[in-house]
Amino acid sequence: MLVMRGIVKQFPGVRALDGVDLDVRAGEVHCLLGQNGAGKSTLIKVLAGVHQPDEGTITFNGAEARPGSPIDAIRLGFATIYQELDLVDGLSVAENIFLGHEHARLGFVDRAAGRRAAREVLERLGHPEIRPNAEVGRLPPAAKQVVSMARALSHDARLIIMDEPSAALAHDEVANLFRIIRELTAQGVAVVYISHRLEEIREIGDRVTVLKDGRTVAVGLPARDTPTSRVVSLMTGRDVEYVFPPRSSRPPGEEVLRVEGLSAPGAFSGVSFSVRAGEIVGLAGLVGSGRSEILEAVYGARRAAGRVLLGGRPVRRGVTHAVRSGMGLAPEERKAQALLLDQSVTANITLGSLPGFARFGWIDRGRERAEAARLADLLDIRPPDTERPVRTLSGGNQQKAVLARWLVGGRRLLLLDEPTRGVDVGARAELYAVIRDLADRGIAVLLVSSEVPEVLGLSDRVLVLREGTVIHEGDAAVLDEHRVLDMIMEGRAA
Amino acid sequence: TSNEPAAAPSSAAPAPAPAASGNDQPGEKVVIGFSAPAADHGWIAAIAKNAEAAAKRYSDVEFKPVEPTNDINQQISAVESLIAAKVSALVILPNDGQQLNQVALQATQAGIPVVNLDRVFPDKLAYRTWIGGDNYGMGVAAGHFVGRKLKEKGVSDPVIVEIQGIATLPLTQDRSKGFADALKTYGFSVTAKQDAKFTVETGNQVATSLLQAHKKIDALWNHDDDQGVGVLAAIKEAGRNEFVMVGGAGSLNAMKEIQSGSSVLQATVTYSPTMASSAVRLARLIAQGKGMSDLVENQVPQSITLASETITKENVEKYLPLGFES
Amino acid sequence: MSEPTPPVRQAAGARGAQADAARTNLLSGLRGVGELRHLGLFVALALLVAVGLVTRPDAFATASNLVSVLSLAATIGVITVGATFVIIGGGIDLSVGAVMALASVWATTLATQSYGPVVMAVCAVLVGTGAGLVNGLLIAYGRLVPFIATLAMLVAARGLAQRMSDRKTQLVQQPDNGAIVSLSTTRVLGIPLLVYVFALVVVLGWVVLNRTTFGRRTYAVGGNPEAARLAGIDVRRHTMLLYALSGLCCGIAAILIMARTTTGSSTHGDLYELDAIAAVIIGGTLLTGGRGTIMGSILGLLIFTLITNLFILNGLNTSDQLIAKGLIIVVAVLLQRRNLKERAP
Amino acid sequence: MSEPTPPVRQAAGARGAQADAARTNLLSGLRGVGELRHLGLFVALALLVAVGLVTRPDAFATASNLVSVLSLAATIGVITVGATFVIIGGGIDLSVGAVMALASVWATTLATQSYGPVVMAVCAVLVGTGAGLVNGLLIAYGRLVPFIATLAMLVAARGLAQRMSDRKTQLVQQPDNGAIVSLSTTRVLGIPLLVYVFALVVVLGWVVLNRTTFGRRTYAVGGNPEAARLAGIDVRRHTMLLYALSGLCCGIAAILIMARTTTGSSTHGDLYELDAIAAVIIGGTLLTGGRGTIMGSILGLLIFTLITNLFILNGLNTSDQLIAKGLIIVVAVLLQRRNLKERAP
Ligand SMILES: Nc1ncnc2c1ncn2[C@@H]1O[C@H](COP(=O)(O)OP(=O)(O)OP(=O)(O)O)[C@@H](O)[C@H]1O
Ligand SMILES: Nc1ncnc2c1ncn2[C@@H]1O[C@H](COP(=O)(O)OP(=O)(O)OP(=O)(O)O)[C@@H](O)[C@H]1O
Ligand SMILES: [Mg+2]
Ligand SMILES: [Mg+2]
Repeated sequence: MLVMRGIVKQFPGVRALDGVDLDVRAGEVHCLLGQNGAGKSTLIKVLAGVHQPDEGTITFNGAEARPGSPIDAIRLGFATIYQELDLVDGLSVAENIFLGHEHARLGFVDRAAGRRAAREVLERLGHPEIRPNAEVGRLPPAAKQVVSMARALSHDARLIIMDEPSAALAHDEVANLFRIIRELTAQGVAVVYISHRLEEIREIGDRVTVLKDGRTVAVGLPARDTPTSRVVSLMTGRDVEYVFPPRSSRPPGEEVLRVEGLSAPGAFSGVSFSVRAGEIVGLAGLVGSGRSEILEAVYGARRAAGRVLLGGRPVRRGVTHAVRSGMGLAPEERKAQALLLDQSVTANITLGSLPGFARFGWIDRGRERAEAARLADLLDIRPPDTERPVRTLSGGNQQKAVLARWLVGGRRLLLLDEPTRGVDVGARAELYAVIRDLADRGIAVLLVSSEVPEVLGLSDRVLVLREGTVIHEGDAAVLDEHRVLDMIMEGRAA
Repeated sequence: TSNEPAAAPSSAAPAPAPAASGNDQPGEKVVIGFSAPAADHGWIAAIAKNAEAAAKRYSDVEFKPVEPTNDINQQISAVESLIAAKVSALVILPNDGQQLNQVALQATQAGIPVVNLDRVFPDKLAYRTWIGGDNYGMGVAAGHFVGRKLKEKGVSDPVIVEIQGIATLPLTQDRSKGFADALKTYGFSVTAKQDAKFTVETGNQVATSLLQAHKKIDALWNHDDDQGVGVLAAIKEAGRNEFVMVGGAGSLNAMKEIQSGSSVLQATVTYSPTMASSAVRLARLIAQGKGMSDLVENQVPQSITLASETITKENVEKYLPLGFES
Repeated sequence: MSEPTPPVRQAAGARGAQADAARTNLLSGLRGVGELRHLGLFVALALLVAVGLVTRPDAFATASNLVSVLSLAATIGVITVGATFVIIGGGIDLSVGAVMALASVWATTLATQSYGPVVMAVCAVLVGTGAGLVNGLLIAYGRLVPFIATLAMLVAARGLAQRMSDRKTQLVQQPDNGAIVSLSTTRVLGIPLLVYVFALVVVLGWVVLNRTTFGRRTYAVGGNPEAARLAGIDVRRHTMLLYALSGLCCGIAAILIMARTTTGSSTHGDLYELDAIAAVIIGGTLLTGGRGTIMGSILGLLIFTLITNLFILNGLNTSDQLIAKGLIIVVAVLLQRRNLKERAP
Repeated sequence: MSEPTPPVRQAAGARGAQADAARTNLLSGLRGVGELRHLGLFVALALLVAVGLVTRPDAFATASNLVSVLSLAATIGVITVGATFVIIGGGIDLSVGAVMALASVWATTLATQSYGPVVMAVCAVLVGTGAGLVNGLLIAYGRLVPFIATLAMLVAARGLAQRMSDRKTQLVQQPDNGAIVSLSTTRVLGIPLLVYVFALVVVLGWVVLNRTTFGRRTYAVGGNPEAARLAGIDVRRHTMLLYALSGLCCGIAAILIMARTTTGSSTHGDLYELDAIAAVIIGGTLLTGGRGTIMGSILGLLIFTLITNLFILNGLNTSDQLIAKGLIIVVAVLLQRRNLKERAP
């Protein structure tokens, strides 16, 4: 149905696509794999009319197609869910879904019809609880992702492109997404699906195309029959063991963080736990169970009742004090909450620890650059030019820059909210190793992830949250994925 | 106003009789620099035009105007550039006499005679001759006109309203003082005053609200005929005619209103932009070392204050040719 | 899993409780926030009215004073409607006052006046829209920053207006073109026609902003232009139209100012840009775009107009007025802020 | 993992090649873009200089003319440095001109003058900083929109200045306080002292913005306040300091304007806010914050000043000047734009 041949896209200083081929058949789920920065998002943006390719041809249903703008692409029947959320915060859910193709007569919007249609789509997506009138800016990230999907579905598309739609979704939501995808493909709609979660590919995908450094390295592999190890080695060009680093054999050190009776109305209540030096504690729970909010409350970025002690002493409220006393938070929405997009990678990395590079307010730029370069190398940030604005990095590399910020020395407690969102398998393994290494050096880590295997594999201890309360606390080694899922879904304590 | 069908004669003063002693005969070539505020106001525009027209009359004068500006800092630069160009004489209408004093002093020290037009420099060392209107006298004239009218009508305890120009200018304060002093001689005082900003629109806005504030007014003095167009529009819109209005400066438009006899505007007190023509002539004489031929002295006097005259229906014919287009 | 999983719904429901409580106050989402905001403005207006009633019981609450406040607000009010669109659309228009001046001058030249009042009005509107279109082209297609493009237009339009008028005030010739002036002098139900024009522009503005695709897209273009583009909106064209719309409003305002002052002049509308933008922002529209209401802007404007009216009624001098105005602006906005939910620190 | 794993390092090296190639073009990241931008400004400046040389070969390129351009630029230049910080920090300061006026008035009251020139200068600086601090408090802690808070300050400061001076112009008393005036009249190497003051402020501003944590945080606070907050920066305190800094610059500018005009007056600095903001934006700083350079702002300002100077030298009338100025602004910015890489549409 769709054929792309020899697509080349050059950005200033980067050849993001260097002759990519893609073949998509009607009614299939075609998966696009590749490491961070391989060019996946760029490729689909070419398809969506956002970027104009420098070379190459696109044919759709036998006819030459060259979407010159998003409007053209939509007219061709391409609908896209972008990696970075593309919603208008000030508008309502319904208005966002039908933006650009409103229910209107003579320019006048039929708001009732819009709301009705929005409710239908949202119900189809399994989210009747999202009100069509709600302001999108006030929704949590997961709900925004649902609205993005609803928008794509609201077009009568023949090809739907999904760029990491599951990154912001929890386990059950992903199942929901897959149900929709199956419905779509049954109607002959083709889906291009990008994800870094290989098990998803296996579950939903029909065929796989692998990108590496802007080139196609494999076309149309059968998704279910190709061994994971082969896919991974195609992506990375080497063999990566997709395993978690071994837990430390040493007993954890003294208590670093103690949280007592932390409560915030409407989010969580009576949360108490502690994290010791050298220990990784994971928070598992559904999207919206209050995990991010707990991290923010510990960090002093959110009002909450209860006590937070660091090294036995109460922390003064406010992020500034939290940072000064040795905490660091890698927030979940990197663009909105963490990055200075126009600034260099270096400036982003050192933002949390500027005083450490300065004397009397004067920054030692040499030392700063050296440290940033060391961390960029450590986390394999690509391209490794740390003076480049973060905006020009791919999503996963941006995420690494966020993490790097808190790897600059001097931290006692790291709060990591979805640290591997959008990070490719190879880098993921490295990140796990880095996090474990940090813990081994005596840093306490509190980790939130929507991927249960990640929480279980990386943590020493796990807290299971449900609707804002801790329903289970225990050794990660003795838990398995199913039990945790049962707990967070059904509320059955083990 | 520019679009009167019978295009009014140029606002420059009518050609006066030639000077008695042949001062108009071409003499030594002189360059006269000229600096004034930006012409965003009819009166100031008339100043600039009159100055230029006066200079054109003389074959021995090269006229060098610099960019008019309302920014002090820029006017200083402009005058500095004229000093650097070594003009023979300078005519300066400063945005603010105090603030331009320093640079005028520089000019004088550089041997360039300065003719100070209208707004006065505080330091007499800063200029050779000052020529300007009598702001205090203007207020006095308006005050007397209002006082007499109200006495005639036998009003006691009248409501007298004053609409000023730009409040921060010393000339505004002088006008108001003259007005109040003259009224005092009749036992009257100003009930309310507000400043507009010399534009039609601000005049209209201020008058609209003032008319609401005072349901019955006996007399109104508006400092400036430019903003007076807006004031009159507001008065007409409110349908008010119970009071006597006096204008200021003497624009053609105001004179026509007075002439019609049906307007609340019954008089205006002059503050004529013809002073700019005179200033250029004086600068020429000073630069050529001549005196004013009607005077006994061999040199141009140190200061010349124009009288403020009161234009009413009775004498308006005589003034019409001097009226400037606002 | 065709049915949503109960826990999710349940969880949402639990958290929904407080939201629902809030919803009873608010009508819905954004518009709700709008009204809440307006509450603060209404309080501020009410306070001003109270001050007026106490200090000048005789003059303030009269019909004629209220009418005159509305007449004063009309000109800049029309401009504020256009400015609201531009600012919600993520732009800014500094040229409004100058464009209005240019339109008023163009419409009152002898040549234009010779064709009668209708042509004068059409001329004003065309000149305004044309200038707005130039702004829009420079910004949308020339990619100039709105601040700079419209500042350049401000400067150039004033210069052109001065040239055209030879720096003179141009009278509307009566009785020939008295129809223009009668907008200000003719009253229906005791209210001058120009107040009706103002009201009409406000209502039309509201309808366009809230009930048409153009309005919805204005929010999108201002709130997240990239998202708007990805959704298939022609962001550039829309941006251009926003400035043309603002110019159109300036043209209408030019007709009103000609009616009120019986003149066209290059000095009209001095500093309107600051007043209009201030009214829009006090009304709760964000300078960053994407949010705001026409109602808020108009309330903001009325607050400004009422302050000046009160000062003049009470005979305060300009210096005190300025100081008091500064304080009142701060208090009005703080009042408004009190009504908004506190964000986390 | 104290040593990075070898495969990673190897891979990094291979991928580094293309990046290195890129780096040879740009000097380095953002600053590279900055310099590219400045190229456009330099071109615009060069064109203006060429025009000057052609039209007035006698008067333009003289030392005294250049000195007078710099003296003219000095006052607003100092303010522009402060405005650059505020705008990079994501704010806006409309009160600059009014605060400068207030500081000049306060420093020239008879009471202040009786203590001599040093106290006058200190007074100006303190008043400026104080007013800036009030702005900062209102914005950072009172959560007022910067546009509104500083507009209120503009209005109030002008009112206060009028009150203090009784609307009169206050002369600097000489010879007692002639030291103030000598900033303008005393020349070192043919250049008045106030130009040195200006240069010093620019250099200090550059150093603070580019070489200190304060500057770095300014970019962060303006670029993404939420990210800055979560990175442990006290965004509110920093915001407050930015406005105080802008006020400080206004205080210094007040000293310069006193020196140049030998007066303090409530009318000083009228519309400086627009000029300063325009210079900053022409210089490539985004109104949305997070980006910009001091150099750009100063070049932008010099372009403006040079335009005026050329007009004076060539004796254009105001109306034509205004029209030309509008066109030149557009052309200058378009020139600058040409030098930037086209972003995707
Ligand atoms: N606007 C841009 N300007 C310059 N370079 C860009 C731009 N957008 C992307 N790139 C570069 O293009 C390359 C491909 O990026 P792309 O976003 O397509 O990666 P990706 O495969 O989607 O990665 P991820 O899995 O991390 O999302 C990267 O090297 C990135 O730095
Ligand atoms: N800004 C907000 N406004 C309104 N409600 C919010 C906001 N942020 C969070 N919430 C509510 O609080 C709940 C808890 O959100 P939180 O982000 O802590 O969940 P989480 O467990 O971290 O999930 P996720 O995996 O999405 O991060 C959300 O479901 C949402 O309803
Ligand atoms: Mg991507
Ligand atoms: Mg979360």
